[in-house]
Amino acid sequence: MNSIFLLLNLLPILFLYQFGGALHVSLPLTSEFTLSLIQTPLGTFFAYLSLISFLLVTIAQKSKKLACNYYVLQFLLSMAMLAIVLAGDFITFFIGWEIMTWSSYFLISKSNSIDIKSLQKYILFSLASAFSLIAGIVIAYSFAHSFDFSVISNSFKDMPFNIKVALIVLFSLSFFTKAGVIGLHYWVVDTYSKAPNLFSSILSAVMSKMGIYGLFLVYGNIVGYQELKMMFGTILNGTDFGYVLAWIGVATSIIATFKAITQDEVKRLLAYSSIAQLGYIIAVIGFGTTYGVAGAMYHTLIHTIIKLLLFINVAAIVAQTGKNRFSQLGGLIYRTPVSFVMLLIGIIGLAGMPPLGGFASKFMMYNAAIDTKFALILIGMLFSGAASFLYCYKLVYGIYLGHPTSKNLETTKEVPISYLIPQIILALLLVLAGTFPGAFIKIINPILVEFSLSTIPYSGLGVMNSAVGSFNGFFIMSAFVVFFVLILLLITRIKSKAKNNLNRFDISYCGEVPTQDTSLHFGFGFGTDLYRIKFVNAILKRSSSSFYESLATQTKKTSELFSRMYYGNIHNTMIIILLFFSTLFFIGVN
Amino acid sequence: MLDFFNNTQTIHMIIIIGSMALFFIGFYGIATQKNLVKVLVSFDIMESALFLFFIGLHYQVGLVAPIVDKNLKTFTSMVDPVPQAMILTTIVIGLAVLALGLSFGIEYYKLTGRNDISKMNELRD
Amino acid sequence: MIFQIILLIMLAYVVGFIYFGLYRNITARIQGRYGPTVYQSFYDSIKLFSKNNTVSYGWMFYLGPVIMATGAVLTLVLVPVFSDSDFLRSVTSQGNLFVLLYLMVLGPLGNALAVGTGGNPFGVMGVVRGLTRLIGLELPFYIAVVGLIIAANSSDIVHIIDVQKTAGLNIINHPLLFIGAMISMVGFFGASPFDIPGAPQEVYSGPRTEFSGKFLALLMSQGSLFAFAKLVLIVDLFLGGADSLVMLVLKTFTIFVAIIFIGIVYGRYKVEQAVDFLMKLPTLIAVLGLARIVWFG
Amino acid sequence: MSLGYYFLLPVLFSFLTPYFKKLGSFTLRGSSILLSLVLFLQTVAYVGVKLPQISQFSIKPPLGIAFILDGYSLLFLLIFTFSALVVSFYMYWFFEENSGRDEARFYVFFNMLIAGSIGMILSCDIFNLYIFFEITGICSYTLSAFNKDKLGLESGIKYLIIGSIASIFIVFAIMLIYLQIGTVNLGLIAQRFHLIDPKISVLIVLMLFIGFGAKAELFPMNFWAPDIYQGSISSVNGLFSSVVAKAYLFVFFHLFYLFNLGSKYMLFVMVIGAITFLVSEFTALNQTNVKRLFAYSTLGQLGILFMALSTNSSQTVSGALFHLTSHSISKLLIFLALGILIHKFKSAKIDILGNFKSGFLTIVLAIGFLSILGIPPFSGFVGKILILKGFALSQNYTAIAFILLVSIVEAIYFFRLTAMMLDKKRAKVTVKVGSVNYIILTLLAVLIILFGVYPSLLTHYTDLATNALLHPTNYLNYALGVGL
Repeated sequence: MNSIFLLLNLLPILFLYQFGGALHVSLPLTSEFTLSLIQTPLGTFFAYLSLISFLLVTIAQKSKKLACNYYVLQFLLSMAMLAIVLAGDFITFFIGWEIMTWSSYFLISKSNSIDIKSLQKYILFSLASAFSLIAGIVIAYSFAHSFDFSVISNSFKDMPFNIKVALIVLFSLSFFTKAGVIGLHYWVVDTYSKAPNLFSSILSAVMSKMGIYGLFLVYGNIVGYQELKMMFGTILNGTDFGYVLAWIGVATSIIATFKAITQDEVKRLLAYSSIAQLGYIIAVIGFGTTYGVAGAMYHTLIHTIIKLLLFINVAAIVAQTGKNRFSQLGGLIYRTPVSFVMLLIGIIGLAGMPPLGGFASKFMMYNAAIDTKFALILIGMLFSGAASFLYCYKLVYGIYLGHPTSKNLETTKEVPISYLIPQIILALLLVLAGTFPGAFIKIINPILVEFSLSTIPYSGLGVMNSAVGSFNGFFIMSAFVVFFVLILLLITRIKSKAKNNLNRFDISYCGEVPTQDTSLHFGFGFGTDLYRIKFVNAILKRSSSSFYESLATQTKKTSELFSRMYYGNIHNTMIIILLFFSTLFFIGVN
Repeated sequence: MLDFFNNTQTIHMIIIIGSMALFFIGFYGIATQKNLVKVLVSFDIMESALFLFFIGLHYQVGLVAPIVDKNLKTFTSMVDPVPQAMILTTIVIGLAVLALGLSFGIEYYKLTGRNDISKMNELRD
Repeated sequence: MIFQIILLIMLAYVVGFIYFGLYRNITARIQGRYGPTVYQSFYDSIKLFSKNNTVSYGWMFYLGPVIMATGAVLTLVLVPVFSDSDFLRSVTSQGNLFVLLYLMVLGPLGNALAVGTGGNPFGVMGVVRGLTRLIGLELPFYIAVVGLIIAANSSDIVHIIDVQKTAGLNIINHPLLFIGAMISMVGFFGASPFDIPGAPQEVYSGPRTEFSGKFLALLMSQGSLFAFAKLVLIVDLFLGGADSLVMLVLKTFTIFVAIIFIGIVYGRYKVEQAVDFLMKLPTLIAVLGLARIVWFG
Repeated sequence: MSLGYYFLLPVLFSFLTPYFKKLGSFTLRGSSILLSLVLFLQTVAYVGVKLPQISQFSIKPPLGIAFILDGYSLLFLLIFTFSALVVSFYMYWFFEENSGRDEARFYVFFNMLIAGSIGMILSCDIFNLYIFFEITGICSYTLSAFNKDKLGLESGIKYLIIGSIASIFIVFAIMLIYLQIGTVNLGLIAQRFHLIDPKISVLIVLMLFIGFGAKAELFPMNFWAPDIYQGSISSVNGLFSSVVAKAYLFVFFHLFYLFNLGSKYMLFVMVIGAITFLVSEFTALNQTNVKRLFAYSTLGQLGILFMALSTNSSQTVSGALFHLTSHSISKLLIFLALGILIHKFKSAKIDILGNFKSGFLTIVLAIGFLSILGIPPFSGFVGKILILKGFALSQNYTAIAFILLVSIVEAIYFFRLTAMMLDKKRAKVTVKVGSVNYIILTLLAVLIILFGVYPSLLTHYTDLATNALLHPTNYLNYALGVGL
């Protein structure tokens, strides 16, 4: 079963490759709707991103005994995403969007740990997103009289200003919900953490990117960055619009980072981290400059790689140990060394350290902020980046380092090879992205042309150019490797005896001797004391849940109020009908 | 005096007043009565008022019933037959509904011992 | 180039250790003690290289210090040491200020991994304290750096140095940024009041608890390299760099002494106090400096 | 073939039912299937024929009575006969499972219900329309009381009382019309309606509105509707939802556009529809009985349809008719599938949806839910987007926002049910679906998907229907007997 769907997932990639940018299909649905697929550089980028992610996840699913319908739904989901990114009109886009919504809903429901409340959260937010989208679509239609992207884009300039704003707000809300902007992220964490473990990787790595794709589509293609600038005016070297969006993104990033640090469940941490990383992308996506777009695009790519890697890694560990909390894991480094290295590469990328790809994308975004002189935005991003080191370390420490928390962790075997293959591929990609950041310039330039922005100069595979400085990824990577090897050689040459691999109970423990069931996994829960810092406390104690809970309560109360009318007294019903008639009669006659 | 009553206008006025009165008696009945049988009777009263109203307004002094016999040679001096046909049909329907309602009522009374429509509220959530 | 790199490492090694010795010496004098000789740390490191290490926790424990040292060396070679010479210019032009900012964290990550492998509670405590402190500590420094980059419109350090030649030193042009950066530097050098991770009295040197022998020696050596690199960076950014060895030593020493004197008179903050403090006054100062550049620059 | 057969055949079969019963239950059930099949095939035979078609009985209209089939009624005829076919197949299974029920009684009224509903949509004479209205009414009272228990009888009585009120209003309206214009022919009424004194005309319109609105389950007059659904068996629920309510709705808008009331009463009907939609969807959230729940859902969808059909714009009306068709199919599917579950669990509590185990039922129910919510690629989506598009073209953004917002409320309970079906933690009882049901449910699900992915199949007919509804010139000519 797995192999069949592996091949099936490979087909669209080959298909896309075969067309090589010339795909243009249109299929009349009714006299009014036409489904059309057009391959733009932007769409192609996201198409490859999602298809390859699906392929890798399918490889990882080899070792799981999954039913046929699971694979079918997953394939449907990948096709829906393909429809989204290749859509040439809003109807195709919306159909893809909704199929994505429900097929992912059914996939999430296949998890063992899911409950109705989380499922409801997921689907209601997704539908709210979709309805906001469709509202925007039909409003655009009412002016353009077409669903076609190019037609709407052409007639956008002639719309009244309030309609333009309404359209931008509606579309943004829809895509923000999918990407999990703070305030609209209420569904994200529960869903990511309770979905099937491998599917969480799709949710975080690919599905949230559909929101990003939508934002690119609307800001870059439908509205156009030039038009945004004309509509809202400029501040410093960027647009007002971009500035507001940047603050939304930075707030998302900072808040989610601190929330991530305090989590105990591994996947919840990753979910918050995902929100935070998408916050960066949203922060720079509205700049409307070459480097803003490039930074957002590059970070999209890098975040996809990293989150796939991390979620697959965690899924493998959860499958292998049956534990999903930091307080239940620990000390797996020498039991599952390959997984450890993969996770390590993942978190180095996530923290954005050189020489891996994570740095290159962050560099691009920071440069975009300097380019537009949005200094505080940049500070916010740097600050959230610094705080993200905490959860990165928590991730690697809580799972792999320290001491095992239970007996059976000590006998854990390395995870199955099917989990490792995609991780190794992704880790290699991450290393390559850091070593040859210049390659990305080649990918991004056609997209920049599509958005009618200036392109980035290309000077070699290893060099990442930007407006305010450049760096040579290849040099840094090789210098790192060379120094590392040299120092390693140096240190191994120095002979010194060491007592290897101490017993884990061989530590000082306040003068007491730890017993077999004493947990020696210290510090896995760090970050929970951050509330003592006033600023962080202000973030942590606030939650959007109270708002949504009260909304739910209000809805329920309204429902009870209305249902009190339907209490089945036919006599009163008759009287109401007669009264209604009389009232209308008097109103009508007068 | 009789002439006064033999006037179409007067007859119509009396019929309108009478049928309206009857109608509102029925109206009052369905608004206040909770006994199923009384409600059904009220409906019937309302319907009867309508029939009376309709037939009555189509009667004009000097016209004969629309029955073809040897006295009736032309179609000019007879009452419009359509309302009568309609009312006949409606009466039949009303009767059917009344019978059905009563049969439901009886069955319901047999099962529960109640015929108060405002207490028929077992169908609820 | 390779020769120059070796030269630079040796220079940094020596200067770094001497500064560290001076630091211990000056601290002792202020506290009314004699203290060790200036060269004591240097001797210590040489000695430790030949000692047995008492414990090991496997390969990650082994690699951690190596990663840390790699990070320090890489940082060192990417910072332009001399302003007007071509010394290692081909190397430093491969990176920029952002690369340095992030490289400075790579080393501590390696260390944290090794410490985590050991699982010693004091070690982990130290790492966690360090990471928590980082939330606040980096902030004024980041703001200062961002301000300078925006002022020079380049993240290339050489360019920032060059700008200072015509427009005057950054310490004079942007004093608020300098104050902010210096407060962060106090923490980067592990001086009071921000010496939280390795607080000797509380957490037994924190991250270094379990290290001994050649690992401790490696950690100490990279510490001195790293300290030198950071000093040079500050000199480059605010004091217009140094065109000769004498000027370099002079300028770095001035900065170093300033940091010691700031640090010596304060007691240690708790970690949350430190972050709270850093997020208020120093950040405010730096933001004011930044605002001046962005809006009135 | 004369249109009269639509009425004659069901009546004939109804009267023959006691004879069929003597021949055995198979003949009885088969006869109903045969009847529905014949009616359906007859309707299919009209597809592609030049419309409108007229069948006059003895005297030429406008004096005589006649049946007229135009595009608008053809669409409804297709829905009705198809629903009847599906339900008659379903009842075959139902009586197989529940032997000993009074089958003959069901089939008599079932056949007559079809006759009445079809009569209502074909009749071009308002008094005839009233008679069919009453026939439909009496049959639905009896069918809702098919379970001769307390609940069934209660629902029958309630339905009867409401029906009586509605019929009094309609009779009154017809009488007023006759008094004013002196005719019952729809064509003539339409021609002369503007001649009526405005005050009387308001009264007539109001009475028709109350009469048909109460039956079509509009807001302040629909407090009885959920009770009726709860008290009757689920196949009858399906019929009520997809045939009976739609027939009243048909008449409502047929008269609405024939009498050209659009300009004057559009906003009023739209607001009433919107309130119906809002109140029903919110009320549905709070239900624990599936039948009541889907009754509210039906009310809500009728609310949307009233909103959209009253707009007088061909785009929106066409969308609404598409939505109506898709809703009929989906609701039929849902009620029939629920019938299987209710039969299995002997309960209509909402929990039964969480406690059954059957992949097939889960899939078809999910398809039904998604379709009603208007999610692609199912047929409900096309209807909803066409409606929204229509509103957008008339720049009625309030309606768009309203429909979308309330749809989220609708989604809450639909997805709660879906989540219950998918919830693995509940105790599950395997439910076997018989082959008959398997076929009809698959057929309905396939139709939902088919209309969703290839809407042109249906848009052709909805466009025809819209044209016939909004521009009834041809209809009027035929009704007036011009050129016959």
